[in-house]
Amino acid sequence: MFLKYLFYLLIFPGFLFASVFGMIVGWVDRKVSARVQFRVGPPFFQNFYDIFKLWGKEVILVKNSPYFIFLIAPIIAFASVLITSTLVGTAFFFNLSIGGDLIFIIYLMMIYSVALILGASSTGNIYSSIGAGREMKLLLSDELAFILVILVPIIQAGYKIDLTQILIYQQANGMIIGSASGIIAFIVGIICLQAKMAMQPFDIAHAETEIIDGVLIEYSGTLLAFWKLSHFIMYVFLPMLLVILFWGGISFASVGSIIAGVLKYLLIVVLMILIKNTNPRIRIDTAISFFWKYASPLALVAVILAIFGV
Amino acid sequence: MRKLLIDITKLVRDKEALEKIDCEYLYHEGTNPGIFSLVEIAEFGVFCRQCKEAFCVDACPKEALERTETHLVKRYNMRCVGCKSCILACPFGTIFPEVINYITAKCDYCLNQLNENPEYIPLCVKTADNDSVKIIDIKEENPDENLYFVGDYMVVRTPSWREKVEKK
Amino acid sequence: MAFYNKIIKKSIWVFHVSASPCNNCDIEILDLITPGYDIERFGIKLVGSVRHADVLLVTGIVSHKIAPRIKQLYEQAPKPVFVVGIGTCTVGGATFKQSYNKAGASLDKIIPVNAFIPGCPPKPEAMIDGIVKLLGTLK
Amino acid sequence: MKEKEQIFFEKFKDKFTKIIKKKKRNYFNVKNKDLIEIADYLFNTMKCRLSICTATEVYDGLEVLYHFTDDTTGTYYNPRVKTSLKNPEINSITPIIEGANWIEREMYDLFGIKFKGHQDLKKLLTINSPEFSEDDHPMRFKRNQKVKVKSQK
Amino acid sequence: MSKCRIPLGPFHPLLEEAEFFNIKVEGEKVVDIEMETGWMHRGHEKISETKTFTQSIFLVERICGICSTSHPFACVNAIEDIDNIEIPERAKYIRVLIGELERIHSHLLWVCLAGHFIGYDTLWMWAWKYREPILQLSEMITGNRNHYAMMRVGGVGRDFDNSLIPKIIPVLDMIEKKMVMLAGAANDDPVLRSRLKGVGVLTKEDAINYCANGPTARASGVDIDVRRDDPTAYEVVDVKVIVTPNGDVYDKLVVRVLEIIESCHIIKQCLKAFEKVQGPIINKVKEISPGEGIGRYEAPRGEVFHYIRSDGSNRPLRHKVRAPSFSNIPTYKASCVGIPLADALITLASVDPCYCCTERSIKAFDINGKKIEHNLLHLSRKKTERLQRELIPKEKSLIDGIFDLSLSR
Ligand code: SF4
Ligand code: SF4
Ligand code: SF4
Ligand code: SF4
Ligand code: SF4
Ligand code: SF4
Ligand code: SF4
Ligand code: SF4
Repeated sequence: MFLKYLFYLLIFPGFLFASVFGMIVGWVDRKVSARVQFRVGPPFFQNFYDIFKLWGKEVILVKNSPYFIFLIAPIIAFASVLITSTLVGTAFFFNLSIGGDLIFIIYLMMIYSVALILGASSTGNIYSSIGAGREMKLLLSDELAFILVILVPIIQAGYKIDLTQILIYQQANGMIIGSASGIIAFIVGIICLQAKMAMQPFDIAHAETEIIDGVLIEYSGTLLAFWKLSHFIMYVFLPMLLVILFWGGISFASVGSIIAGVLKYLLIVVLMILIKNTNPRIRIDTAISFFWKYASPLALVAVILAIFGV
Repeated sequence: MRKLLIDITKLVRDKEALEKIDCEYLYHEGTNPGIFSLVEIAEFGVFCRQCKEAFCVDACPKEALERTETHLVKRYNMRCVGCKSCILACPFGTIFPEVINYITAKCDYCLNQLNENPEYIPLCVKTADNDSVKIIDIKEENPDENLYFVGDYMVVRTPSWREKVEKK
Repeated sequence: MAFYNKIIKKSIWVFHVSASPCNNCDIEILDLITPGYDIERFGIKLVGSVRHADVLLVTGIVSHKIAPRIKQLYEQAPKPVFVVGIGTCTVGGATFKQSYNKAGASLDKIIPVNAFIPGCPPKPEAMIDGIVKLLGTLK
Repeated sequence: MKEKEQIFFEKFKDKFTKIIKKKKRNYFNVKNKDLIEIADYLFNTMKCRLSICTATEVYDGLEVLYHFTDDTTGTYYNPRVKTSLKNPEINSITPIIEGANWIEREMYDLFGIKFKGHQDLKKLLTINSPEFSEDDHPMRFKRNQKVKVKSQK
Repeated sequence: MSKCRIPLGPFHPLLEEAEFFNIKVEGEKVVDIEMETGWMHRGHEKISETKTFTQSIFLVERICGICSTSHPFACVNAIEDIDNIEIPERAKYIRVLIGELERIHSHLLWVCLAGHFIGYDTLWMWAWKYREPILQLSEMITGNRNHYAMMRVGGVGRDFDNSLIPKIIPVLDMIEKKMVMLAGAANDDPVLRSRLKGVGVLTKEDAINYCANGPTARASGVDIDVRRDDPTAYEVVDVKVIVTPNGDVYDKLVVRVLEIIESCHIIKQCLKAFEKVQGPIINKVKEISPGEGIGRYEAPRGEVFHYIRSDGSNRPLRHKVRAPSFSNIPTYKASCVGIPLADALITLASVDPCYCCTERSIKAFDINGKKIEHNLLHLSRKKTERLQRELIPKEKSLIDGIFDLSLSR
């Protein structure tokens, strides 16, 4: 039993699969972006090279900074992302879940952001601290919307907070995205993912041209590799989560259904990449007001609709 | 009338004399002070034979040399590229290689200062060794002492072919 | 190490340092990453923080004021890091040779340089060629 | 259009010396004490724009040439102010023209001309440079450095 | 309340006016901007005194690579102004052609970098894609992609090959079409509009007071354009000056986009003229007499000013150069204070001070100008604490928990 979980964690939906697959999706991102921008784009193995290279580079510690937090933050973030991806992955592929895993996922996602904020503010770099501030504001603004979005399937599935239960409900009653509340929540969900993944228009905390990669500015070598890897893994499980919550997950019943599942996943990824490539970065105050004034109320409407079963 | 005298014989005797002489206009620090342009004008005035069909003019690839109405040869500094073909072409060897430079200097005989203060002594006069450059009062050309006028403000002391031509 | 070198050749993150250039070399560097030349094909990427850099592309005559900053940047970059001097400016100063605000005859008097790419500005093709040649020296 | 120019030259007739008129370019010398009045007239009454000022070191001092351009005709008015080499001082025109701030700082930096009345006169280009100290003015000539002036014979 | 200074730069290439900004912010709001210049100072004016007039033209070309024909243009204008040298008509058309090609690629570059600045990489890449053909045209016409080396005293150095006309026209048509498209897109895209409209307004009074020029001034409603006001080669073509009233970043974009279209029209006029106007392209200039001359040219960023004083030799005695950005940059003070940091950056960029490489070296100063690398961490924590207090007083407990963690390492 223990070995099985270890396998889940390290090999299949966990570390190995998520990293490799994440890097591939990361490549898709770069490739599609490049195609949109009339470029050829990087070769297939580019992200693998990048990560391997970072692994071998020197790690520079910042003078007079709390090394411990600086060192531990990426590892905490990586671990939390890894566990999340395992949770989502097992639900996605094996229909397995531990009780109340959605709560876990929400918390772990938050831990990732908090680790990012901690790591960034431990560097003592002013751009980093601005980045951390922005990350925090962003977290505070998109978190409510995200939780509300997740509430919709929970409510629709009859107040079940397990991913498997939600999947079972969908197998029985059709996809949640088919309902009015479902579709609203799905749209808001994609926007939240955009913010969680720090993609345009919400790459405010990373803003390369304003604050030089913001939060990650001081990280180098292996530690940077951890951050990058965490980011790649998020490519894997966040869209998966949406597929599970709204789109009935994947079924391995037939080849057709497998392809359908993969297509659903890819569609979300490509949608996110396209949003990323057709929008400028917005200001942090615009982002906050966007989430609080439009996205969260919209999600709330979806929740209310869900309560009334629409 | 006060004129600036250049003693070319003395200047030629000492190889480094030219370089030592400084100029009031230090705009172009260190390089090519005005004395070079003085010597150039002097040599075109008194050494050059003023050939009717001048070889130097023909040789110049950039059409920088021209004969003026007074038969003097004049070098136009915007066109000259300092290739020194003219020096090779002249059958009389009258052009000094030192003075035909790509980057040229200009001397205005310190007229600005002299207008305001007739007693003014230009820096080239102050810095020149053994009287090779000085300001003198002179009425007319004196071939016996090898003194020839070039232009309105300059007098040159040097043996010249003009002496023989004029004696004839 | 040989394996690692192979990897690093495939993934070059460049950081662009402009040390009193005329801007043209810089623009031509940007040219490299845009549709015309697109060096992301070779895994070369422009990064914003020197901490992420594998190659420093330096342009311009290094002025007195900027020289200490360049040294600082070089120290801040995680090793191994390569320095490429782009443009004739870095080689010897080009037209600015006589400038009073020029620190050191050439860039390698200030920080170690692995390659120079002369030209004013070098054509993008020349830059790609230069970087590829530099990578070729890695065994 | 021509009139504006004429009125201007009439008005300040006795304050100008050495007027050089070329096509669309007027150069004239003014005294330091008249500078502010003339700049004020050019900027506020004639609505000229201050392009830049040029400081030059000449044999007997420093001079500053102000380039005012009348954009409706494309004419330049260039008052020239002279000052001494030893203690170069000129009245500042920043109280009238905000845009002259950097221009005067640059001249102070490169030539060491002090502008009386400038709010924040510090170096512009070689500020904080390890090579140039506060009294290094790189555009000034190092006069008679290599030359030893002998006594006149 | 602790203010904090964000250092920006100094790796920022802008000729003599390379900058290092100390932006004082309160939270995300800019309260003061200070500039420290001189990083890119190369002493052109001094170097120029050691070069001949012909050489200075190539020296000033290297003042900056973006509008690398504007400085030579103004420089030859200044030299020609000393002696009132006339240039042949065909040379005028060639000068205009090169100048306008440069304006197109420079404005496109601005669009690229503005896109890059607001994080819109697609816009960046697209605009750059359309810029590339212009560079190739330049290479066809002059032999060089950027430093064209075309200007000479008395004319131009290289004749225009009339057989190139059919190759140029389609490129211009393409650019024109794309610019119309871009103007439409900027107008329609709500996100883009929200980033640009009403941001960083420079009023007309400020523009005049700070002696701004070029598109910066024209966007603020100041109707100046050297090409029309004091033409030296441009009298042979019709120039329409584009002026917009608002002075915000959006207007600066509009001015530039419309100017690109106008440049295409001007180039087409030149191309038409080339078929008729033949003849010499350079007048022989033998000597520059002592005197002084002023030359100016409307560079993509504004008026380039050159003052040359000659003593009769072949070197300038004084060569003053004023790049447009020198006048335009101080307008930051008027337009950037009081707006959010993210907006300040695009406003700084909107003046187009060759802003490609700002995001460089790091060093922090406190309000008194002392280095504060040591207590920066402390400051940043304080700031984050303050932010959380301001932002969400209600959820304070949660955040406080997090920060206790970070403080007790
Ligand atoms: S060839 Fe010699 S002598 Fe004859 S004109 Fe020329 S310089 Fe004078
Ligand atoms: S020999 Fe010389 S000086 Fe005599 S006519 Fe011929 S070219 Fe002239
Ligand atoms: S040095 Fe000058 S004048 Fe003599 S041949 Fe050459 S270009 Fe002509
Ligand atoms: S440098 Fe050489 S190639 Fe060039 S003009 Fe002179 S001799 Fe001819
Ligand atoms: S007279 Fe005056 S200008 Fe001529 S060389 Fe002598 S010091 Fe120079
Ligand atoms: S051949 Fe051309 S590019 Fe090369 S050094 Fe000579 S002038 Fe410069
Ligand atoms: S090498 Fe030439 S193009 Fe490059 S920065 Fe120097 S002057 Fe500019
Ligand atoms: S205006 Fe700007 S881009 Fe143009 S030459 Fe000057 S510094 Fe360069």
